[in-house]
Amino acid sequence: MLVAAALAIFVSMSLMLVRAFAGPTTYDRLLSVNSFGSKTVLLIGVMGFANGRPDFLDIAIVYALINFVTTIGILKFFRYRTLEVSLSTRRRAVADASGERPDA
Amino acid sequence: MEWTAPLLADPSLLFGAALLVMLAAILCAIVVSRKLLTSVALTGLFTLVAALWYIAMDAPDVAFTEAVVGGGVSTLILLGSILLTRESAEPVSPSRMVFPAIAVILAGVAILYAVGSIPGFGDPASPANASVGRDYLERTYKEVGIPNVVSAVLASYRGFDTLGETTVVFAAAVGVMLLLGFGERALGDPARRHEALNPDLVEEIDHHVVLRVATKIMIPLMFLFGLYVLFHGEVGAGGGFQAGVILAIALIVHALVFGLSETMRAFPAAAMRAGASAGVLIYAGVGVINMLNGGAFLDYDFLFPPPLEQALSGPDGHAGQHYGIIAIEIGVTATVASGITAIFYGFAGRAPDIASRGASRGPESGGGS
Amino acid sequence: MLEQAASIAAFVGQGLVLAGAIVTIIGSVGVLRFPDFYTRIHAASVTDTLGAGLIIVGLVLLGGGFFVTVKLLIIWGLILITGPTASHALANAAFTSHVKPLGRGDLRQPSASDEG
Amino acid sequence: MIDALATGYVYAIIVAMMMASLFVLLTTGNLIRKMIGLSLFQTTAGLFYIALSKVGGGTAPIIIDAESAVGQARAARLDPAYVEHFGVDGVVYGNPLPHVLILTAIVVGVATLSVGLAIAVRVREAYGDTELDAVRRADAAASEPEPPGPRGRPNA
Repeated sequence: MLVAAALAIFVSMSLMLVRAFAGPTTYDRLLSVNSFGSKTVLLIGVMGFANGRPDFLDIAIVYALINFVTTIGILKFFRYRTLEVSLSTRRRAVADASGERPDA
Repeated sequence: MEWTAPLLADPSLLFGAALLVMLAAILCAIVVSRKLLTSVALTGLFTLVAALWYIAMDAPDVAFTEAVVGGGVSTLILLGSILLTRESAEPVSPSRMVFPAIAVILAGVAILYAVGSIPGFGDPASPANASVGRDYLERTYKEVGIPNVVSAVLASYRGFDTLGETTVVFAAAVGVMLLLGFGERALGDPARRHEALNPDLVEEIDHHVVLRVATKIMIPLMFLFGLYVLFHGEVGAGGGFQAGVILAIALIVHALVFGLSETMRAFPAAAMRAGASAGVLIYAGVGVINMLNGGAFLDYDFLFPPPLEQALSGPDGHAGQHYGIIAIEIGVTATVASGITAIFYGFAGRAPDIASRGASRGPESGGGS
Repeated sequence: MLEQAASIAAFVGQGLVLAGAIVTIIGSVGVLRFPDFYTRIHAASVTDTLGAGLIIVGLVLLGGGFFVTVKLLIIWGLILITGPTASHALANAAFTSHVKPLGRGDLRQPSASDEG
Repeated sequence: MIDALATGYVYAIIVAMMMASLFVLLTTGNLIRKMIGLSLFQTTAGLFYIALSKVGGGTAPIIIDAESAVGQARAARLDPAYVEHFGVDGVVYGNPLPHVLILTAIVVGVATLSVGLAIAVRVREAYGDTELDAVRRADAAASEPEPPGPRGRPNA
């Protein structure tokens, strides 16, 4: 039963990969990478219980944090073309960063 | 006792096989991808799934390190470097791909030929697993007294090598500082330079309130979790390196959301430099204390003079080992956390230099000054 | 009596985990098939909220000791914090960079400027 | 034959991935993409080592006593003769030594990756581009006898 659930999550992760490769706009790719990461968190939990050794959930916590940070990093890279400027004050973003750079 | 392959009956082998196929798929996508942003995001995914595969292969410590270091730090550093260089690689003409392809195929065939003779996958009777591996599994609890054999070997049996590894992280931080500076230029007015960097800016509407509030909730949790990983390293998966990187990532996410200048006011680059060197000092200092007490360098049984050793040690009598390992893990955490933060400061703080010197960047400008 | 309760809990737990996994698949099928970006975000967040919730409650029922349960609840809290935040950041960034939601009329892909 | 095939697939896929990342490394002029190929190559090498360390039916090398719930659950999956012969105190563990090796390799890998990327950034500033052909041309142009143009002086 748990192995079936783990394989189901695995299938949904591969569907996310398909969206990541096919996604027209970069935002689709970013969304699927983020969703892929949050599914790995669940897969670790189910895999741990399926293997009968459930006490490695620290790695799942780390995954949740890393997934969040990486999404923010890539998003900030893509929207503001700099890692250094803060998001909190009024910040002017790159105009044509819609989906795909027209010239890229 | 002959061991026969369970033919995927064991769930972990089933997961391992499925994850390997996914790894291969991601790698094919990386090979064909041309935009560097796509390559970096896929590399992050690759290390994420590789860490999952490590969990299936019963290697939680390695999975922890791969997830934290491979998924988090290398993705962010690659992003920083792409910002400072160009955003898509030039397409390589197929004619120039022929020779590398042949070389790669020949190397692959050679390795596969050699791999044919090594023991089967998962074979417990293989020389590595049966003799040396088991020897450490049996001796560790008696000699070092901590359950996590990987941490015991890393910190106690092979402590000198881990000292070298910590020094490598310190040297890398120094190297990046020398190459890219300390990032203190970001303390000036980043907004004005940001506009100079991107002439085609448009009015921004949101102040990212949700992001700021969520990050304010997350950062203390990440610090707490980093310390938990540090002190939990003997019992469960974790240890100095993983804890150091988690603390560094907590700082990096603060810099991403609240701006590098804000973070550098709270954690100045000078503190990062001091932390990196202090970590190596703590590590080597513990070794010297052992020598003062008559033991070998980094032999924690001599960490405490005999009367103190008896007083402190619990039933299994390894107080020196316990405290010694925790002490050097603290040293490793200090070095790794401040080293990786210093590296991020270097990369993130470098963007304004290029703009101020007029060297244009980004794909549309192509060749530079 | 206790073992009976434990076996019921284990059975219910496994059922919940399977249900959560199925919801996860539904969510990712949604991400694949929805026409434009904003509907896909909704589909992706289905897995984050319902899928994760079911799976984690199922795993808690399966029971692995006190620490495992605490870690599971921490993970659930983290997912509930980071999931919506990341979706919000994504949607906001897409909206402010003029990625147009699909109008009622045109059911084809969004305008050419957004094609990859 | 079936036995070799049943377990040989792991090594075959990992070696194929190693060669694919080597291909990424070799067939690009861009320095950043070369660094990506290098770090992928390092990750696949780690995969290979951990594949060697996997013991059939074993668990993570963190000592648990055989009588605990987890220990008994794992022992129940394997036949007792196997556990008695290959297990340590009644529990079969994976081999911990490759884990230590790869744990170190990953951390050192990121350290070298960051220094390599820093050098790539300085190459970009000095020669204006990170494509090796352009850098080679710029370097050749810079070493002409007439005084070289003011290249991006790396400031102090």
